[in-house]
Amino acid sequence: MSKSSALIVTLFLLITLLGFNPLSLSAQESVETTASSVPEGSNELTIAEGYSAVDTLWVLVASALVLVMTAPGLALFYGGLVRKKNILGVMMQCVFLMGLMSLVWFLWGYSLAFDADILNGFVGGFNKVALMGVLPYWDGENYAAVLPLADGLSIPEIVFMIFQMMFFIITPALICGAFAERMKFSAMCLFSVLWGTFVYCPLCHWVWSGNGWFAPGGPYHAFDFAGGTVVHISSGVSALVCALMIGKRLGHGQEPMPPHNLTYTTIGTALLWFGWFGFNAGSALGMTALAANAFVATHMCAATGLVTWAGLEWIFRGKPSVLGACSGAVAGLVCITPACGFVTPLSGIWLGIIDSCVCYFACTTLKYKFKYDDALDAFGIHGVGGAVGALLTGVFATRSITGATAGSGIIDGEMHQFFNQFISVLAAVGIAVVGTVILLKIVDLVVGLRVTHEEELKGLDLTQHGEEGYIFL
Amino acid sequence: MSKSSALIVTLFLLITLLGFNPLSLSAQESVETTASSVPEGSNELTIAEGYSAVDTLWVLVASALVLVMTAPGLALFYGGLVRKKNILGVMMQCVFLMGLMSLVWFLWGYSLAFDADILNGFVGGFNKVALMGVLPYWDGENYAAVLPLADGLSIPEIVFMIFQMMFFIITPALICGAFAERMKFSAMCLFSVLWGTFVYCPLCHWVWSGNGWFAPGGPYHAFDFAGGTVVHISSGVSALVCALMIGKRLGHGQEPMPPHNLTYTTIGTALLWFGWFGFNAGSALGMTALAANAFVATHMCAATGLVTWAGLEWIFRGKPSVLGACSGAVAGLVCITPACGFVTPLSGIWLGIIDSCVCYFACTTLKYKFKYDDALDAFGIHGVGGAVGALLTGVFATRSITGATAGSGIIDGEMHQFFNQFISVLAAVGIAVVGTVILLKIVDLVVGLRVTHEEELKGLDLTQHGEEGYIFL
Amino acid sequence: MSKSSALIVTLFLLITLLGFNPLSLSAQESVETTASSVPEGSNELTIAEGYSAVDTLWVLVASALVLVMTAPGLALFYGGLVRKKNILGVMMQCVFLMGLMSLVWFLWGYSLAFDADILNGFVGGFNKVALMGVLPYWDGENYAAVLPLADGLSIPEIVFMIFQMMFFIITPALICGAFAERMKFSAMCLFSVLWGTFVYCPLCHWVWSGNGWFAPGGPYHAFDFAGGTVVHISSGVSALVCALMIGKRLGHGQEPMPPHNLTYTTIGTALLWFGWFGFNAGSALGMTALAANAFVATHMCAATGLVTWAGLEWIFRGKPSVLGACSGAVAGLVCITPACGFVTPLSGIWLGIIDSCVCYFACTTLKYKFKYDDALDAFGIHGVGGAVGALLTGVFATRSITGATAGSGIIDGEMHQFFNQFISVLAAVGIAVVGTVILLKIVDLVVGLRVTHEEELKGLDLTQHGEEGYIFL
Amino acid sequence: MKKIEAIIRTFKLEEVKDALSEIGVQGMTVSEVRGFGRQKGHKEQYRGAEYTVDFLPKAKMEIVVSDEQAEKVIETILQSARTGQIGDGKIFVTTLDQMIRIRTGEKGDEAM
Amino acid sequence: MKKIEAIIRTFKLEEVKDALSEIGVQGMTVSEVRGFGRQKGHKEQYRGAEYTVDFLPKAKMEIVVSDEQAEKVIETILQSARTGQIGDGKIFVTTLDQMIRIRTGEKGDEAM
Amino acid sequence: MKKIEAIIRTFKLEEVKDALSEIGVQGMTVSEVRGFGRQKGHKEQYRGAEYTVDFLPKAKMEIVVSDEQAEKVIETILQSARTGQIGDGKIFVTTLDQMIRIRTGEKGDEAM
Ligand SMILES: Nc1ncnc2c1ncn2[C@@H]1O[C@H](COP(=O)(O)OP(=O)(O)O)[C@@H](O)[C@H]1O
Ligand SMILES: Nc1ncnc2c1ncn2[C@@H]1O[C@H](COP(=O)(O)OP(=O)(O)O)[C@@H](O)[C@H]1O
Ligand SMILES: Nc1ncnc2c1ncn2[C@@H]1O[C@H](COP(=O)(O)OP(=O)(O)O)[C@@H](O)[C@H]1O
Repeated sequence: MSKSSALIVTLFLLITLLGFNPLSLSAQESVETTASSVPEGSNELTIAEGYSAVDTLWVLVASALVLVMTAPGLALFYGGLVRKKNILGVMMQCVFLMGLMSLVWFLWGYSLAFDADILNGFVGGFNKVALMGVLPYWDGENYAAVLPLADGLSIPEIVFMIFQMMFFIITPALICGAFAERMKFSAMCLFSVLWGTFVYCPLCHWVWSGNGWFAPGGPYHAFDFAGGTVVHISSGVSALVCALMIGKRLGHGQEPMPPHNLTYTTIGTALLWFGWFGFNAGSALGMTALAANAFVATHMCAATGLVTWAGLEWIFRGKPSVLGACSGAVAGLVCITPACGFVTPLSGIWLGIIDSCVCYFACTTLKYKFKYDDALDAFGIHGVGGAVGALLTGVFATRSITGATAGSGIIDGEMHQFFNQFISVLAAVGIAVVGTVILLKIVDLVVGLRVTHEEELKGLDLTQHGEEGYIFL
Repeated sequence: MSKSSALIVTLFLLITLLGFNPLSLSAQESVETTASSVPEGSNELTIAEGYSAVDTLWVLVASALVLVMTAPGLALFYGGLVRKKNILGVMMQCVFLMGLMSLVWFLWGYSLAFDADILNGFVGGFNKVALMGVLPYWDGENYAAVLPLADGLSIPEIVFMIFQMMFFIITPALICGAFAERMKFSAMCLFSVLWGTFVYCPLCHWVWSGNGWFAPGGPYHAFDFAGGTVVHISSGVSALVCALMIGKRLGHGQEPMPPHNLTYTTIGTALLWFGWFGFNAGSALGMTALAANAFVATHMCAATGLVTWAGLEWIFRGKPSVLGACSGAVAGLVCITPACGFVTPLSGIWLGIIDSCVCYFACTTLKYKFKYDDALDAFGIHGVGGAVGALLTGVFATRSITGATAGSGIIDGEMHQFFNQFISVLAAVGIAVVGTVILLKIVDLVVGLRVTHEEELKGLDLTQHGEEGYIFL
Repeated sequence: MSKSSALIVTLFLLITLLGFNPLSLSAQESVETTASSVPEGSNELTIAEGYSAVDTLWVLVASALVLVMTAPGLALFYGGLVRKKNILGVMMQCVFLMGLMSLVWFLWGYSLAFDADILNGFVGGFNKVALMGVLPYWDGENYAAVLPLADGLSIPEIVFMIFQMMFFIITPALICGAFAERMKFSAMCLFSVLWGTFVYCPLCHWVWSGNGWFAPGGPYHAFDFAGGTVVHISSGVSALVCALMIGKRLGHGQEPMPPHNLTYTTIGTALLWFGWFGFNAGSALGMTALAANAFVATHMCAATGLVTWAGLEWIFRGKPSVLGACSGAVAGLVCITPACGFVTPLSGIWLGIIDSCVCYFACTTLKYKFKYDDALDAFGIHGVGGAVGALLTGVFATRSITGATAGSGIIDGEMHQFFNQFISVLAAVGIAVVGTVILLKIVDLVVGLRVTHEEELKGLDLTQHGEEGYIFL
Repeated sequence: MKKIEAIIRTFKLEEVKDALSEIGVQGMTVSEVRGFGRQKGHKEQYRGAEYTVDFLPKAKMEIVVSDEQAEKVIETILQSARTGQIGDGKIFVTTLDQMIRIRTGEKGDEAM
Repeated sequence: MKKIEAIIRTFKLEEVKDALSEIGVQGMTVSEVRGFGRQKGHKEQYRGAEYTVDFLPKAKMEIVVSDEQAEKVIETILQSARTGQIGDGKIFVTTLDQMIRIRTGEKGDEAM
Repeated sequence: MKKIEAIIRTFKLEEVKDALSEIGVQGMTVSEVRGFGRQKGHKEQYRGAEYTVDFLPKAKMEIVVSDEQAEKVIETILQSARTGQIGDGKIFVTTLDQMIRIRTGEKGDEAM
């Protein structure tokens, strides 16, 4: 564990050194203004015109909802699927990432993702490191405290930043589903920080920064409303790589490893669904007609995904299962993520049906054919579902939503959008695979990826955290 | 199970055939607009004037809250009350209805409830089937994508639709409390679809559609702010019919059937309470003073209901119980549902006291006297509480809330409103009883209502879904 | 138990007599207006100009979020930490207080806290008892139903009232952490009512009422944005007093008393975090730039607190624990509570680090040194964290947030604010200690504080409530 | 004294307990066990992974009775626990050296 | 060798374990059981349904000791598990044919 | 007939079960127990409170076999349950007076 201690110390130092200049905490122009005669200025935190309280409110509520997705949402969804001895291991991954990734995003992630291009647009620059220029500041000239507005939006940049932060938290948490029940906690932490920095930030920059390669201003404008590529393909594909490189759980394929608490998985699903309204409709970044459409499309796709998956089980296996229903709902939610701002709710139903069929196949057949141990189907649902969603967006996107010139999908008779979607999927898969392989190698060298044989048998709860989940005796 | 498979296949076909015209997915006027010179049009989803972002935001948030009521709210509340072997059975009912009823509502339910009268106003027509005219469309004339506004409201119709959808989901889920632990899953699905169509939609049309029989424009204008009749009386009374027709659980009255996890019931109660703010205050369909009043009245009635029920137990049985407190809170929430837009929060306190006393009596005495097995007291709380609430609305409704001419209750010296309330209760009871009896007969013929003796003993989790709730060994 | 019955009866009578005048339920001017010719008036609940729908929406949503903090949030957080036999005991405390404290606040608490000074400003007066003047009323002159606006705010007073009510609920619930697993339920109820009345209301009046001693208009204007003194110091310090006066749990220090369900504690933490957004950012009482800043600062402090506590464990004990991460997050949330409207999110990070270190020390060293049995660390986290937060607010408050003249902290070169903070901490500690000691003595005389030896061994679930938490056999 | 251990179906527990009460058995101890036997378990499916769950939940009763009572107790269990289908369970009988009531220190049949 | 099974009150478990440790008992196995006996159970109420819960949670200890130790172990349990009120539980003693330590294969008293 | 009780590590359960199945054992009953022994438990920390958890989760198997089979069954358990480290568990063997199959009423070796 001394290695781990070293790690954490280093991490702390890094964090502390990189971003923190205690002086910058004071009001920046304070020297001048402590002059004896304080001039008449605004006595509250002001904000530029163009600020919309209702849009800001929506994005803040949405941010809270997206946080709920990671915990308790994902913590319960994943937690219920592992064996009892690893429940806290999974929950800790979700909860700890809520802390860790927030700091990384605050300190450098946001800058890398949303600052102006460097490296030919591969990633953003360093001007917003530690949120410089984003935080409230003291405007000595106008004697006013000012909260900067986000460029071209009606909400403070700090609000845009925290909404995006919630995505940055949940994405590596999704990957945890693949290496559940066997990865070292220290390795998970290090990997998540690196992955966030070197995979998520560039990809996010390509897709969502002003003129990224796949952004409206870029060469291959791909439709990704709420993160089909950025969140789901990236995490899902990286999850597959993790599953392959870390190897199977001990006893996988030989002994049963049934979910220890499907009630948790069910509650988790419902909370994911709830949070996903914020994830998808919040991505409109304001309370617009688009947000309303995204909300409804999201719900319909989840509903259809749920019924479809359970229906497939009913037909092919004789019984619809709770886990099937939950998987279908989540698959539907994943699939509609890129699409919800470009397709109608009716198309959402189609997406739900198609995606549930594909993911059902991926999780129940593909996985067993290729014998990888994607423990909780992070790839089968997020990777596959994300790709299906991104591609179908190119099919079902319609002028009825996007308006006159914004391009639309095959059902509207256009092909080029589908092409762009395809390119963006490839790019996302590419960076996810390459990035994850390299980073895992590095993490393996530094702290080692996997717990010992004995620790795995005892369970992560006791060996990684010194605790037990349930003490009922 | 082949019967069941057949059922699901049929359901799917039905759903698919009825509502889906893939062509309608494309922008409707796309032919004209793919002309080479795309005219300058709006590049976003537009909406008519009268749109209020803040009202829309409130109704969307409220919709999400109402969804939370079904799951995890009700799933936990009911789930905790059954025996361990049926926990997933109950949760699956709630979760699956989230998918199934959403589709039904989208495809025909909304139209039947809110389209213009047919059959002399017994139910709505078919003009809004598959949400025709409600979804966003491409306005070729103005070269703009348009999201239709709801008639006479400040929110998109799609938003009104999804808010109402959440009610359509939870209502049959409430009934599940009566036949818990013994009904076939396939029967539950079929029954819910039929019940939603033939009981809920007409009743909803009577009460909430523009000039329904009990709507402001109708002959017997009854006050039902958020669904006392439509949701609670209908489900509660149908629940009683189900309990009687399906019969008692094996061993009922002979062996103890204590709740297997009251912690779930407690959490569920808290989440129901949370969601109910959306249910009741959201029914103002905008962020008005009325919404604020409804919010506060709702909270006060729940609080008083809780204290009253626990207090009654304390006095009559020596100990206040958690289940009692939870039951009281839910009873209070039920009771204030029709009233919250017509009474003051102070009256909310009176409603809480009165209703908790009545429901306490119904659940602890009436049920045992008449020996029906309303397993989780769906009738005792929702049926009885809904009726008490509807009637008391006629007592406590006041000009202080409703304004000059809208009518008020006995405390304001008027009697006719109470009369209307009474009529509406009768009507709701009537359609619920008649409808449920007929539909159960049909379902019994088609798939059979009840699991086999052996399946009931083994539990619904294993026999209906092939899963176990908790695997702690 | 007859003593208890007597108690509850008395409580009921008290409540009923004090606030309820059934006549006041009717529209107040109804006599005049039932005249035959009803004049043309507004037909809806009106509200004065200055009303902001978006601010109201935010405060209502925030109220719902704060309710979620008590249950399921705190109910799960605390519930998971006790032994299995007391899980319902803890949950009941949280849930029952949701009912009981709501009534107290409605009937007299709000008036004592926010009505004009009496007793030289020690507490508020009785003009708002039973929410007189706060509830909607019938304005006979203008023939309109009117909902009063809160003084100087853009939200109805009823909304301000209910937001504050949620604070009034959670504060005594926090104290329950100290006397968990051994206090009589009746004693807890009586104590909470008294404590709310005689400790919370005065303190709240000092800090938040217009010109209270520590309010902007008062002599020692202390910064307490969301309740560092009012909620956390008061509850935390009272908790310590309770722990000392009620004594240790049987077997404390001799037998292990590990948390019986850390998964609940983890979920509870996540829900507390979620709710805290409402608690802190909602305290802006509108959707202002300040609310946005508070939201982000809150999140960053929680995140840093989490990482810091887990990091300390990692360094000093070899393993980061889930409970440590959760404790750190909550400690961070407590600490930022008074500060979030006065410091930047960057300072929030510093607060998180500092506070987590101090609370870690308090919970893992101090407590064992002084051998008090603060069962769930209500003092170690809320008392200590609240004090640290209040003091650090005096350090990190900055003109960048507060604007020109509102005063700022040591980092901006001013000392007097820190001094005021210090005074306010002393005052809060003072009233909490004195009040709690006296009230516990009284409660001890009236109903007795502690369950019997035998009851404690059997557990509160069975002996206080006649129920079991889990029945898994 | 004999110790009679019966592995029975969980849902038969109440019935068996009542039947035993009727014939005068005043004490027993029950625990939750999982049994593996001829009753070949059920299938559970979790996202395509199909498990045959060999270990089925059973209830184990332990009843200590005097030698004379033993036969009757066994008979009663046989009757009340039987469904006739595979998986009804087993009864094991052992001889006990001693039985003591903790409260009083009474030994043997008196302790029952 | 004797196998001593003790059904005791759950909250006495730590105390009994410590007492046994003190007299040199080095191993024991504990499980959660539910007991039915003279101690007539408590009442639970769920919305008006009142159940007498006959099965009360108890802890069952299994301790294998050499014949010589048995008496002392029983004595210790009797003392440390007793509250004097109905429901203190029972001790059952059986003779063991054999005991083996899995790790080493040691048998009999050596395996203890 | 012999009743073989084995206290083993929980994660060895499947392995032991499979090994026993292979040598023809057709039934067994398993329960979750907590063991106290030489394996001195692990440390758990809850906000600075450090507990040595003496009781470790173990699985208890009960297998009734004919006298002839007993040796082989014991051998098999010894091999499949062993890791060689402290805490592997114990095997206890007792003689059974009788075994009855509830379904059929068959007795003795036939009931197995
Ligand atoms: N040899 C055995 N040793 C211990 N327990 C056994 C044995 N055989 C069966 N059991 C227990 O009896 C239960 C029922 O046995 P099973 O063979 O399934 O049915 P049946 O007794 O009707 O033939 C099993 O689940 C197991 O708990
Ligand atoms: N005949 C018996 N066989 C097995 N277990 C018994 C028997 N009698 C009592 N027990 C166990 O001992 C426990 C205590 O017995 P009980 O009769 O309640 O009190 P006491 O031992 O003080 O007379 C019971 O809960 C049960 O677990
Ligand atoms: N005397 C005993 N009586 C009953 N169970 C015992 C006894 N000694 C050990 N056990 C059980 O065997 C388990 C393993 O024993 P332990 O002493 O830890 O390791 P080992 O058997 O390898 O020496 C214990 O956890 C306990 O369940």
